[in-house]
Amino acid sequence: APVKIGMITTLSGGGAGLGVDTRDGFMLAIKRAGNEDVTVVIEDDAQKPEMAVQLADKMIQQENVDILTGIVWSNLLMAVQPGAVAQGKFYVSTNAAPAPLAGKGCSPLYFNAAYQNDNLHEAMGQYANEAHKKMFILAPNYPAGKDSLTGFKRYFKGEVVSEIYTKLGQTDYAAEIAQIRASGADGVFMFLPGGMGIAFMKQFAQSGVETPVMGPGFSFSQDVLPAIGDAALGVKNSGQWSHDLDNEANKTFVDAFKAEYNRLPSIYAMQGYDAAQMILSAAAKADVKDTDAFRAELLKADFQSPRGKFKFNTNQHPIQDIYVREVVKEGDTYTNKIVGTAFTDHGDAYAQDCKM
Amino acid sequence: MISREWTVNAALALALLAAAIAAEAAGQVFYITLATRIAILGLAATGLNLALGLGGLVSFGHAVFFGIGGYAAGILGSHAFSGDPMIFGLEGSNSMPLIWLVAALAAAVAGVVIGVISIRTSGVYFIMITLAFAQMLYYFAISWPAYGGEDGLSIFVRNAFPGMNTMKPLSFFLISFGALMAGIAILAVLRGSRFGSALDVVRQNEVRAAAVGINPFPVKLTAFVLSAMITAVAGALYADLNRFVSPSMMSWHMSGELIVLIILGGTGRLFGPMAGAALFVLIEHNLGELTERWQFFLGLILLVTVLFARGGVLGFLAGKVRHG
Amino acid sequence: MAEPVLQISNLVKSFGALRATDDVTIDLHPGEIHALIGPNGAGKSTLIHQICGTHAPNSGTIRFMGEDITHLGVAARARKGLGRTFQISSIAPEFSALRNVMLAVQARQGSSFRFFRPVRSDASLTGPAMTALERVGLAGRASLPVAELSHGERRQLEIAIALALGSRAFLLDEPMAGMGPEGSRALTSFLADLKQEAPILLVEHDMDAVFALADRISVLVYGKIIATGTVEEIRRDPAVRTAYLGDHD
Amino acid sequence: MTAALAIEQLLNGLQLGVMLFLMAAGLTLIFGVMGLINLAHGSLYMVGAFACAAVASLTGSFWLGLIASLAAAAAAGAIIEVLVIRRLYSRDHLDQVLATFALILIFSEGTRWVFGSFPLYLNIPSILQGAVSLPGGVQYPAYRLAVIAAGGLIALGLAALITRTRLGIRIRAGENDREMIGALGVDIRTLYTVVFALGAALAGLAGALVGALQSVQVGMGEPVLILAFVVIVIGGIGSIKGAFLAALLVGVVDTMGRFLLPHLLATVLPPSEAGTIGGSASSMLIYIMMAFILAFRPRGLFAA
Amino acid sequence: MLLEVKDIATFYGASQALFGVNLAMEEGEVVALMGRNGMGKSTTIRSICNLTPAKSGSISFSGQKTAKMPAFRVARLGIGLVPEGRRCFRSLNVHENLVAAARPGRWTLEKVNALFPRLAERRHQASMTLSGGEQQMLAIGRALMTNPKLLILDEATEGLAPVIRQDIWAAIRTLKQDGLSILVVDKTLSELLPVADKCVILENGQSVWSGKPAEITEAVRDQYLGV
Ligand SMILES: Nc1ncnc2c1ncn2[C@@H]1O[C@H](COP(=O)(O)OP(=O)(O)OP(=O)(O)O)[C@@H](O)[C@H]1O
Ligand SMILES: Nc1ncnc2c1ncn2[C@@H]1O[C@H](COP(=O)(O)OP(=O)(O)OP(=O)(O)O)[C@@H](O)[C@H]1O
Ligand SMILES: [Mg+2]
Ligand SMILES: [Mg+2]
Repeated sequence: APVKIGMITTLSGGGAGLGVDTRDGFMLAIKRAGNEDVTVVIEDDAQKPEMAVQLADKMIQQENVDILTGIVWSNLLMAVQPGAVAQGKFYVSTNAAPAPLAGKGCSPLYFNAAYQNDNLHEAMGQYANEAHKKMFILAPNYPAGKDSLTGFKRYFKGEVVSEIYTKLGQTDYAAEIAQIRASGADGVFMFLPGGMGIAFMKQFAQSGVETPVMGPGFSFSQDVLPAIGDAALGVKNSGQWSHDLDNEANKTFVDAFKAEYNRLPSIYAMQGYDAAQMILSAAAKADVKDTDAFRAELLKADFQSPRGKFKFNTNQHPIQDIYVREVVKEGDTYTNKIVGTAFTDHGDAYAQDCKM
Repeated sequence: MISREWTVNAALALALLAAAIAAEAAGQVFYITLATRIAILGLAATGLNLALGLGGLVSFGHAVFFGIGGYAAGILGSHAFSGDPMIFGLEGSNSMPLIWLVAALAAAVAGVVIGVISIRTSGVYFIMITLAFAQMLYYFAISWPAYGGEDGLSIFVRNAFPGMNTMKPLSFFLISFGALMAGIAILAVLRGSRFGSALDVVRQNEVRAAAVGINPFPVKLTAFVLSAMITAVAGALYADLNRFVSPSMMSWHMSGELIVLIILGGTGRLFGPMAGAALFVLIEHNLGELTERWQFFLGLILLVTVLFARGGVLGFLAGKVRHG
Repeated sequence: MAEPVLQISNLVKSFGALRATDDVTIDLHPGEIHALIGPNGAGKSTLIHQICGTHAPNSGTIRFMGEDITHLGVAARARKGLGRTFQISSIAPEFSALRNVMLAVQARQGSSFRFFRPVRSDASLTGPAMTALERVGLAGRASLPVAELSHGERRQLEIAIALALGSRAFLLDEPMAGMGPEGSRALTSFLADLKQEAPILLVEHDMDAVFALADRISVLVYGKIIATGTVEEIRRDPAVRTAYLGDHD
Repeated sequence: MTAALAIEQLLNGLQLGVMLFLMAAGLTLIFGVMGLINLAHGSLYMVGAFACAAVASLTGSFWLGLIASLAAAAAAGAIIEVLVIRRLYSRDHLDQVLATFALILIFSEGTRWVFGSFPLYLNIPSILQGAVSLPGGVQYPAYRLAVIAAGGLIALGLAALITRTRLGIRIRAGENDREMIGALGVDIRTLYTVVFALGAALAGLAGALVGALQSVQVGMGEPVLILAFVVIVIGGIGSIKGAFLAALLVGVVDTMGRFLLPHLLATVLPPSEAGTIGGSASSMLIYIMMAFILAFRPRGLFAA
Repeated sequence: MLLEVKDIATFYGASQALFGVNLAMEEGEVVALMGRNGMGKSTTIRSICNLTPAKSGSISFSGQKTAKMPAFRVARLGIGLVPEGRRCFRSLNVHENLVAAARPGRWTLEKVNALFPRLAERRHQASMTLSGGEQQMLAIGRALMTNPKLLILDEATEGLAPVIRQDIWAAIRTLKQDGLSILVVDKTLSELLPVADKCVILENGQSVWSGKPAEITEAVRDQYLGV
């Protein structure tokens, strides 16, 4: 039966790299499946919530898509998801995973194929217990930043010597780095996505402060590593996936991605790829118009994820292993290598609030 | 006397109305949504037009009032939905007229505060200080956890309007369209009135205004506040249209876009903002389908418009403005 | 003698080290033209600015019709009936001549905070405005945007605006400037009549006009009044001749 | 909190100030002196950073990259001046806002078209790597010291250009009355192109210098742009001295706010909330300061 | 022939201001351009300087056709303009105003300061705060500093005190003796006519009369100048 997928993602402006990887990973899976029944329309949300809503309306009302996907940012997803599920459409998230949608605001039609936002931060909290007693933690001052530090603290048992919220979009971190130097912390956890993280790491490397830095995988994913360069080497970060993960599905994915796009896949590419695989697996067995059947198939997660094992929790967010990775240089490329496992079969803290 | 401009204006308004009705007839719901968006953005820019077009107050922070309106709808609506009381134990409400009133009053308060400080400055300083206030509130909204911060606030059920089912796209369009027409009518009356004359002379030459006994400050402040109120009502409608409100409604991009709408349509023209909104929304909608690089071409189109099509859409359709 | 309409006492205004107005005391009586002459940069315009309220004096008082207005704003003084013209024309460039004058009528009638009634068809505005334009001989140009008026015509418009304000005293800063010989003559006879309506403080360098019109003349040099008197007294005053008049007849 | 930390933060504030000035320098020239609101200034800044990163990665030399950034931004500036900006001087601010807003879109998407969607790598030249020890036991990154020096030099050079040279006098005369300066025989058109290109080159240089400390990516110019405007407006338009002092003021207030507000609040609130509220307050701080200053001095601190 | 204006027509947007103006000046001549308010004197000057270029007709200066030249090139051919309304550069100080467009030649800062000592006194004051008369002196000084062959004075004595006006007329006479050509618009005929070699009268945008000052009869005055 035909399935029409509407992908809304960020393809212009500063955040475009993430959307491009999401799209490329997603389309790789679609292409490899060669399923004529599945069609995808893609549009650019320019990282604006209003734009995303408009596109969602257009896709639902005009293009008659069955499934929406692709949004990178929590605030855009928060704008689109309620309307989409209210109009009876599936939403499969490739990245954004704000807490409300995992808890009280969960919906039978809403799946997250990536993680719950807190997962990677929780993993670093867990990992930090191994070697650190006093942590300095910082994140931008917005909901995802707060969730991040909350997630970290949920598992970190040592002392948090300082908890700092920086301005969203800040580019100079001298003041924060000076505080790190003075704090006596033995480790730094930072969640600074995109350009903020690049700036922080470069400045940190120049500062002469030696405290080890760690963070969630998005701050050190393949799309930004080349821009940070040497400054990122040795940094520990968390991820539910890494390109060196040793399993068949992952090898296939990484090789196919490299062959198709001539670059290493980032975590966003993998997430796009998996979201597509998941939809394809359900489409092969059920008609998307039969909502209940289709949902049941989605829930089975019957596909080979490059992550290895993967299943859904009651709130339709993943239960999966979260790894600790280290930034290394392989030849000329900066990339991540798995150095440990923080959690196995890890769900999230909000599933208990989800009443479906 | 029916001038060419009025013929064009009437044609534009009827075209928008007809487009929505035709879309309803053809079952093309999305086009109603587009028409609604045009009406609402047109209203927001009409509000700004009072300050900017008539009063020469180039506010680069009007998105703040748009956002305040949006949050009025979001906050009142979500409290009405959840049944939790707000501060001071006030009840939420899902009644649009009440929400609009609250939006306008909140914007008026903000407008007075911002205006009293900003209007003392002029020219570029004014542009920048309004931008600064907008940035201030923008950062506040981003980090203010109670109503979602940067994630924004969803309105699960569109607020209600007496006697209409607002969830029906055409009904909501008609409400928005009515609001737009009312906004334009308010501007038309103001412009022709003594207040409008005073505002106009203050824009052209403040020294002269003062020398004939018209104190520029209260005139400008009044225009600024009225303008904020209209834009706030548009913001409330916009939140209801998207069923969502977030700080991005207050971003400087939004302020810039409101200015773009006015210039695109024709500065100082009554129907300019609506014409500009129509053009902008259509360009955005169609370019996005054609190419991923749509922003590049949008830039080019805007550039060509400012450089070569002075007077915008209305200048093109209805000729140069006549002053008198 | 009747109570002065305008009474300026011991006014001082400094710009940095420069005393542009240096303890000036001067008044204006009903029905008179009091001419203020003096070299360029003597402080005549500065004095007018202080009377109108655009500059605040450092000390001294300004009384208008018995009331102390030293601390009132510009607009408030205008509404009390201080009509002024600018040395360099200052008008609303996009409006027609008529609407420029209508604004003055509107301000005189009171509040500008009336939001409904359209002004264009408001005969209570257009009527008096037209009359004012007619009086200065600009009626034929009433509907022209003022950007299209010539320099001299703008000077006439300035006077029309002051007339329409229903001023109780006129402060005219070089009204003859830019008028052709014909215009100057016409204006001279016009002002000779106008003073019956309200007294005029006239700043002017056109000595033919000043000597023809003034009831009294004060001479301002370096911010100080060095002489006040009738036309004849001033003409003969040797200090005035060297400081200002030169060998003017 | 120790005295050493306070001193270091003060230094950081001054340093941020100089960096802000560096970013604002070109804008002061164009905006303050030519009277043009150039929202696309941030785009020129981005052009400089991208040119530097591209050339540096091609040749391996940061210094060649720096030259490339000057050249590329100046060229971009000259081109947009001739094609676009030239038609805007006589227009009101409104048209300038719109046209340069359009230029932002064009530059951002154009850059992404050429360089792709991912941030580029631009690192500090090796001789300026790492931190140096300053008296008082403060460790300070060498590169930041170099940036401070560059900012200071540019401030002095610009001030001299504007106030001492005939070029500067003519530019300012042109801003007062373009027609008149032309009627006196000055080719103000070409002069403005040169000045605009110069302003653009300064933006490009700032982009390259600051880009090495931050992230070279599309849209990097936008936050800078608004801050730079804030700086210029606080300082008083047209005043290089004002812009410089305002930049330092903004730098110090912002840094100290980020640093002290959470600390102060932590005395009355739990640390997590102090962090959040302090964070919000400090991100609004410079805007509050700007509103406050303009409320009392509507033409900035050092208006010309 | 220094300046030759032949049958020019000039428009402001759609409205026509000049309908055929003719004017010719020899080197060293002082020509008075006369006419009532609004007859097109200033417009003629704007057309000569190419500030409002003529739509038809031709203008040549020093043997060069000026059509299509940008205004600054026309100025560099040797025209120094003192415009109606002064138009000093507001935010520049007196000194800066004088040097802004200066070109080398006989007129230097010292000579201008000697001509108008008042300007030397106010050297560092922003020109917008000068008194009206001071601004007028500045505008003349500024034009002289470009060392023009032809000086154009549009109402250059407007608003000047009688003593200063006498000085300026004296200066104009000196300039004339030095061989400078001058085109003057001024309303004080009693001062203007004695220095003028030739007069051109405009009415409604047309040149209607030209001749020597002595030839201006009562009838001509009555008809065109309204005196
Ligand atoms: N804002 C100011 N700052 C500094 N000096 C000023 C300012 N305004 C005026 N002046 C100076 O004060 C003096 C008086 O100026 P004012 O304009 O009153 O002269 P005036 O008598 O009107 O001359 P004119 O007849 O030439 O118009 C002048 O020397 C002028 O330069
Ligand atoms: N900018 C303009 N736009 C439209 N019309 C104009 C403009 N400037 C002048 N005019 C018109 O052109 C005609 C000639 O004006 P001009 O200024 O040349 O007269 P003038 O002889 O210099 O008069 P005055 O002695 O008053 O200065 C007038 O009718 C005037 O209204
Ligand atoms: Mg004066
Ligand atoms: Mg003239």
